Amino acid sequence: MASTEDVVNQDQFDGIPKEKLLEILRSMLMSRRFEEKTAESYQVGKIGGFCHLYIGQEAVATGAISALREDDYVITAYRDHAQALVRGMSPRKVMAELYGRIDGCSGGAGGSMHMFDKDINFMGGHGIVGTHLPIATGVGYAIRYRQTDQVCLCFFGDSVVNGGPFHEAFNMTAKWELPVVYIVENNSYGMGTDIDRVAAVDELFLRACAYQGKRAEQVDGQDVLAVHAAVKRAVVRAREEKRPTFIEAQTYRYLGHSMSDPAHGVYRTREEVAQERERDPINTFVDQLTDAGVITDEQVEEIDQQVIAEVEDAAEFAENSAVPGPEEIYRNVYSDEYRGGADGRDAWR
Amino acid sequence: MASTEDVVNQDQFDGIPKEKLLEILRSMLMSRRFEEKTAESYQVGKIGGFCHLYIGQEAVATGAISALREDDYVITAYRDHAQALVRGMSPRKVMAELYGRIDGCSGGAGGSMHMFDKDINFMGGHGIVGTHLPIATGVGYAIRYRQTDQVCLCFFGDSVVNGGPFHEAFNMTAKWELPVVYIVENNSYGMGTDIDRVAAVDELFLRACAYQGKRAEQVDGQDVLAVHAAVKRAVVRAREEKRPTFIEAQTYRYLGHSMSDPAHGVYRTREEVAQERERDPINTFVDQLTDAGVITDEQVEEIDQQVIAEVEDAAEFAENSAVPGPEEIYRNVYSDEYRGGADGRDAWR
Amino acid sequence: MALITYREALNRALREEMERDENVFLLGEEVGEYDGAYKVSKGLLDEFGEWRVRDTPIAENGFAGLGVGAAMVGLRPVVEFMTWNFALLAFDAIVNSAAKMYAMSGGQYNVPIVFRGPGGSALQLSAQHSQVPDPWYANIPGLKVCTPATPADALGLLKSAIRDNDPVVFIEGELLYNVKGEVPDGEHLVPIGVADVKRAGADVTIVTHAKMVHVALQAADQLAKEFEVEAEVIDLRCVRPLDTGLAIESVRKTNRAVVLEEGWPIAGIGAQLVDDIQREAFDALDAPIARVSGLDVPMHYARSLEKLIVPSPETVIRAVKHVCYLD
Amino acid sequence: MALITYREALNRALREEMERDENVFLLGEEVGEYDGAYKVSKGLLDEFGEWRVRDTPIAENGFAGLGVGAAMVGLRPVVEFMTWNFALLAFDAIVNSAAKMYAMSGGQYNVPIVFRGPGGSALQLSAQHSQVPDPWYANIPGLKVCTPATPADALGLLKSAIRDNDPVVFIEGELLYNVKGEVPDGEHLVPIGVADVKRAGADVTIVTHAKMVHVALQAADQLAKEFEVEAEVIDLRCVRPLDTGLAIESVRKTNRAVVLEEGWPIAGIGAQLVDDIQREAFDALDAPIARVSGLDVPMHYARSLEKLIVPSPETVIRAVKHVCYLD
Ligand SMILES: Cc1ncc(C[n+]2csc(CCOP(=O)(O)OP(=O)(O)O)c2C)c(N)n1
Ligand SMILES: Cc1ncc(C[n+]2csc(CCOP(=O)(O)OP(=O)(O)O)c2C)c(N)n1
Ligand SMILES: [Mg+2]
Ligand SMILES: [Mg+2]
Repeated sequence: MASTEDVVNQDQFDGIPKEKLLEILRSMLMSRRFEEKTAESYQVGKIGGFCHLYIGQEAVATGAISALREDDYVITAYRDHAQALVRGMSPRKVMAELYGRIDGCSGGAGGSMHMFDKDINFMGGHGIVGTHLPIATGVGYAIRYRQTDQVCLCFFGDSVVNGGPFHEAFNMTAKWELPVVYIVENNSYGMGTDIDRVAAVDELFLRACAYQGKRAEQVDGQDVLAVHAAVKRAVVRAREEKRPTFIEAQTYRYLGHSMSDPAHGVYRTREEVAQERERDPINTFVDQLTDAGVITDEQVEEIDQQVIAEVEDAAEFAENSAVPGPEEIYRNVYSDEYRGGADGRDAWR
Repeated sequence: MASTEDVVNQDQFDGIPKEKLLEILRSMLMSRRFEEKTAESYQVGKIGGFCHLYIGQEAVATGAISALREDDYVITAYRDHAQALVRGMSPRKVMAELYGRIDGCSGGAGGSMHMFDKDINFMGGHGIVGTHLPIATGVGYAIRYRQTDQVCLCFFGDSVVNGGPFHEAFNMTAKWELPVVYIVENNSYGMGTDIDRVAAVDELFLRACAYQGKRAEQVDGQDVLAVHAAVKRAVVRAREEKRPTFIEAQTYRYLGHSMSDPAHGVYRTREEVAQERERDPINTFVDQLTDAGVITDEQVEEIDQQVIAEVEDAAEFAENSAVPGPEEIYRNVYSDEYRGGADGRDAWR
Repeated sequence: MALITYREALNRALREEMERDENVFLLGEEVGEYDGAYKVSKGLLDEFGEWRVRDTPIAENGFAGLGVGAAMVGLRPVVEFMTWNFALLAFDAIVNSAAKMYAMSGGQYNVPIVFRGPGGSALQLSAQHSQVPDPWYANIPGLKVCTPATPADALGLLKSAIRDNDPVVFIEGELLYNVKGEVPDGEHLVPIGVADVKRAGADVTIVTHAKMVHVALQAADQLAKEFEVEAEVIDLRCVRPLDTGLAIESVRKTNRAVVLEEGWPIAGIGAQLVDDIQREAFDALDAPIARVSGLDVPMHYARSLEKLIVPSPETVIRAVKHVCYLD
Repeated sequence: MALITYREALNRALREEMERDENVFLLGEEVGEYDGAYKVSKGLLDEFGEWRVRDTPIAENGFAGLGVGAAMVGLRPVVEFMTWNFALLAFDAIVNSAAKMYAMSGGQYNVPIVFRGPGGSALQLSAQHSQVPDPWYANIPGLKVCTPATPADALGLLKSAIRDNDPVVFIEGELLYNVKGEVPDGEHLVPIGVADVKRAGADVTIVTHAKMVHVALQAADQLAKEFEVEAEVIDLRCVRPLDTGLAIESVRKTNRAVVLEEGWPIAGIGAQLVDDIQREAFDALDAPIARVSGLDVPMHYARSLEKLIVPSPETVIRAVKHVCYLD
């Protein structure tokens, strides 16, 4: 527990200790700087495959994960760098994974879309839209099965609300009262499709009306403290009452859907992107902290420099990590000695 | 159009012509008698496979389909004998299909679960729970695509509301404003599972709240005129405004889930079944008609005898229809001359 | 030794493993109150309670995914599909989530889950309810696929599958549930991926699995009686790992092979057997390997045709006579 | 003759068929405003409007089923899956509804639908995004399965698929979209289920399909240069109907065969080819048929391993040298 001196008294921070506020700021900066570096490395071909950046959405992952306990679980989709970092995965492990190296969190097997770290209950990193929601329901089931007071936090994108897995997962989670907090990162678009063009519902959180027992609320996803407060409430509800909650965080993606996609393009205008950048979650939070005298601009700059240095170190580490060799090919297909069809069937390698 | 004399004036029949009322009665009796015969034939092994009877639910199929136009479409699940008969499929064709004979509506290829008759736009007869809902959405899409004023009526069971196909179909139908009337035959059970044990919603029709643009209502499925009125409203809405509707008809299945399942069993009591039989949809309607002087008991008996005779004729017809021969095996796999892997790969037949 | 049915063997395997390990639980449609659509889970709800025997809504993709999540955090779910025909809706959860999790997490999250239920055709269930999924799942690295033909193998393989740390697709025979057979008393485990000689013979090798093992044995008896041909019947027992060692050994001895499966011909299990046998025993073969499979059509409802579509002892005999140059 | 890309060929096929028949429409994720994730549907929304070029929600099973319903009442939907990896969610709609409708309705409701999108591995997309579904669909009666390797075949086969009255699974090569090739001017149709000799040769037969055709051709050139081995390269073009006639003929001439596919080995397309070839050309074979396939593992993200998992010209050359007894 934080000692009283650290507690910032302005109610706007509803009693969050100063150290925690700085940790939140640091996490958002880390996520931002890390992905700026990621984009750079991708452009020069050090990172391959599909790579989805979270820039602009940092407040959602940071506000939410910072409301968890160490033994809680986190699971998300393929836009997963920020969640991994905020949850506490070392930037080195994340960057090495992006570089496809042996020291990556998944040994270079998963890449950008599949970050996993069992030590911190970070359960990935899933590439098929919506299919990790039932997996989160299963984690919630296991928690109740074992009668612990853990919680599972599940992030997903707006377009998920139109798919079958969302419906089946929400129904079971609500019916069996599983401690899962579902949070939709509503950045208004699924790739190039405006959610309003494909969802027969005005506000996504309204979908919860079809699952009694599941509470829902909408929150400004660019306000890290608002997200934090909403998730904190939901986590308490899950931990103590074993009830699921569905939170809609309204946020915005600054860059293209993936590295191979232009920042705007036919589906949104340059102006819209520029305007959304005005309510940048990091700047907003920095202003809030400096206005309240919690921190000075110099101190922010200092943290930022530390973060940038850590990101550079991560990139260098990744650069120097070994490329996986042939002996890795069959290693993790099965957890026992069975090696798949290897026998004779691939004699020509 | 019916001439004024035929119009029964009691508002309870809200202006439905007498001949139409009698046709509705006849349809319900046909469905009932036909399936009593089906059960008999099944017990002596003349019918095989999975066979699901509709006895007790007749008012739903009859009330709904009688509100359609000839060029509208009807699609349902595997519990499909009643819908086929009410839609106008000849009892001979249905019974021959059940017997697996060449004169069956599907030439003996489909059996009980797969009744199809393209001549009357009867689109089956589908065995995988919930998967015909998107198909109905597609029919609705085609109607708008062609800009006709047809309607697609889709029946399904209560357990469908917990599955992904329901959600995906409802979202697209509502979003694109397709002329589909979805009607759930809520008989309270999916096989041996009480819907309340697996659905996180008290009243199934409430699920529509998640799909703006889709109207929903609940109706007494044992009251054929109530079902008829509700579907008529929905059909007008679909035809004129191109809006989908979701109707929940509360009904009850007297017999087991299928012929291999006991009438009650662990999931419901003998008493419950007996009590539900008290509100038998056919008796209720007969009383309504006789009380109102629309018809006499003798006339009811007469219609019943005609129906029974027609069912006996159907059974005899089926009995005498040819068993499909080997030349049928590959006939309907493809609509061209390709015969699948037949070449050499099944040389031993 | 006790004589029990295939159904009882599966029930015993579930009960023994649930008693042995509190992390093992069963979920699926009708597995609880109803004792299972085919009564395989009879009595388990009463013994273990609703959290360990969970009746699910009809949401195959959802509850299969739920199982994957529970397995990732250490439980050992046994997911029952009422039949494998309905698992087509869960194909993504099995293939994209369960089978790939261990690999794509770099060996961090293994998925100790069993997906089980009946496969293949039964009696007049028509096209949507009469399918053999074996080749699709056998094709997928990350999965193991068991297809027991006898009560003893059903018991021993299901127990091994539940203890296995990787996802296992366990395909039972819808028509085998009432088949009786001897099972050893006490703990009986059958290793996954080890074939078994179900009948010894020196003249021809019949390689098969699942329900077709019984068809092969009937054919073998008739071949011995009527044509003095002694067929060796090899039961693969699992199609991934696919243990073709015994079959190849046998062919080196008999010089003739017939591969038999219930499913469709193109890219079936039999095709893989032909590939393995001709590669490893090419010079031993006195005749091309003959394949017998189900006919390449969606299953008809009419019994008259269903009989002709599923391989029968007669079909197998014709194939054997062909490879033995007796036709 | 015009030199165009595989992507342009597909776009032309769609445009020509949509102009020819007003019942043809395209639906899928991003096919409209976005011009398709791989730009295959470029310009079609502007030309045909939203009812004929429909952007869908992410609901593969739902919009595949929608397509089936529309096809049953006479429209000709072309359902685009952004990639075939996502179609695992629509496996039921394709296999249980589309493939079986005509049979189980006794020949009343045919389903003229095309399911299309890219399959196979691309570059570092890892396990869930790098799969070859060809064998699963080839196994299913009721479907036809096209896998074009060149712009001309992509154009001609897609046009035939759209005109076909049965469901067609059309698997494009994610890495082939930019491949250029000559296509005939004017109407160009390629019949479904007819293989094609892509390179003539007398010494060994390489049978393959899709992206691997290009790998086989590279291998063949090197084999000719370095080892004076002239390989005949047979492109199946479709894996159902599976036209093995050309391959068998070729093997009767060359007496040696290598079958090559990108996908996983067990019960793959190659296994079926081995079965067909050994059955029909047993006596012509001077050596066991060699199979080359992708390695039996979920795809790794690391480029260093992806390169080793997907068959390369070097692998094919090793296999050819083996069957020609040059190793
Ligand atoms: C089932 C499935 N269909 C399609 C895709 C291709 N795809 C990848 S991301 C994406 C858009 C998802 O948008 P959203 O859920 O809003 O998440 P966001 O990218 O905005 O974070 C699509 C269509 C996929 N990965 N899975
Ligand atoms: C996807 C799928 N899962 C399971 C089944 C097996 N099954 C057939 S009917 C049925 C119960 C369906 O109940 P409901 O939808 O309420 O319809 P009812 O039988 O009551 O008319 C089940 C589980 C199936 N056919 N399809
Ligand atoms: Mg989004
Ligand atoms: Mg029901």
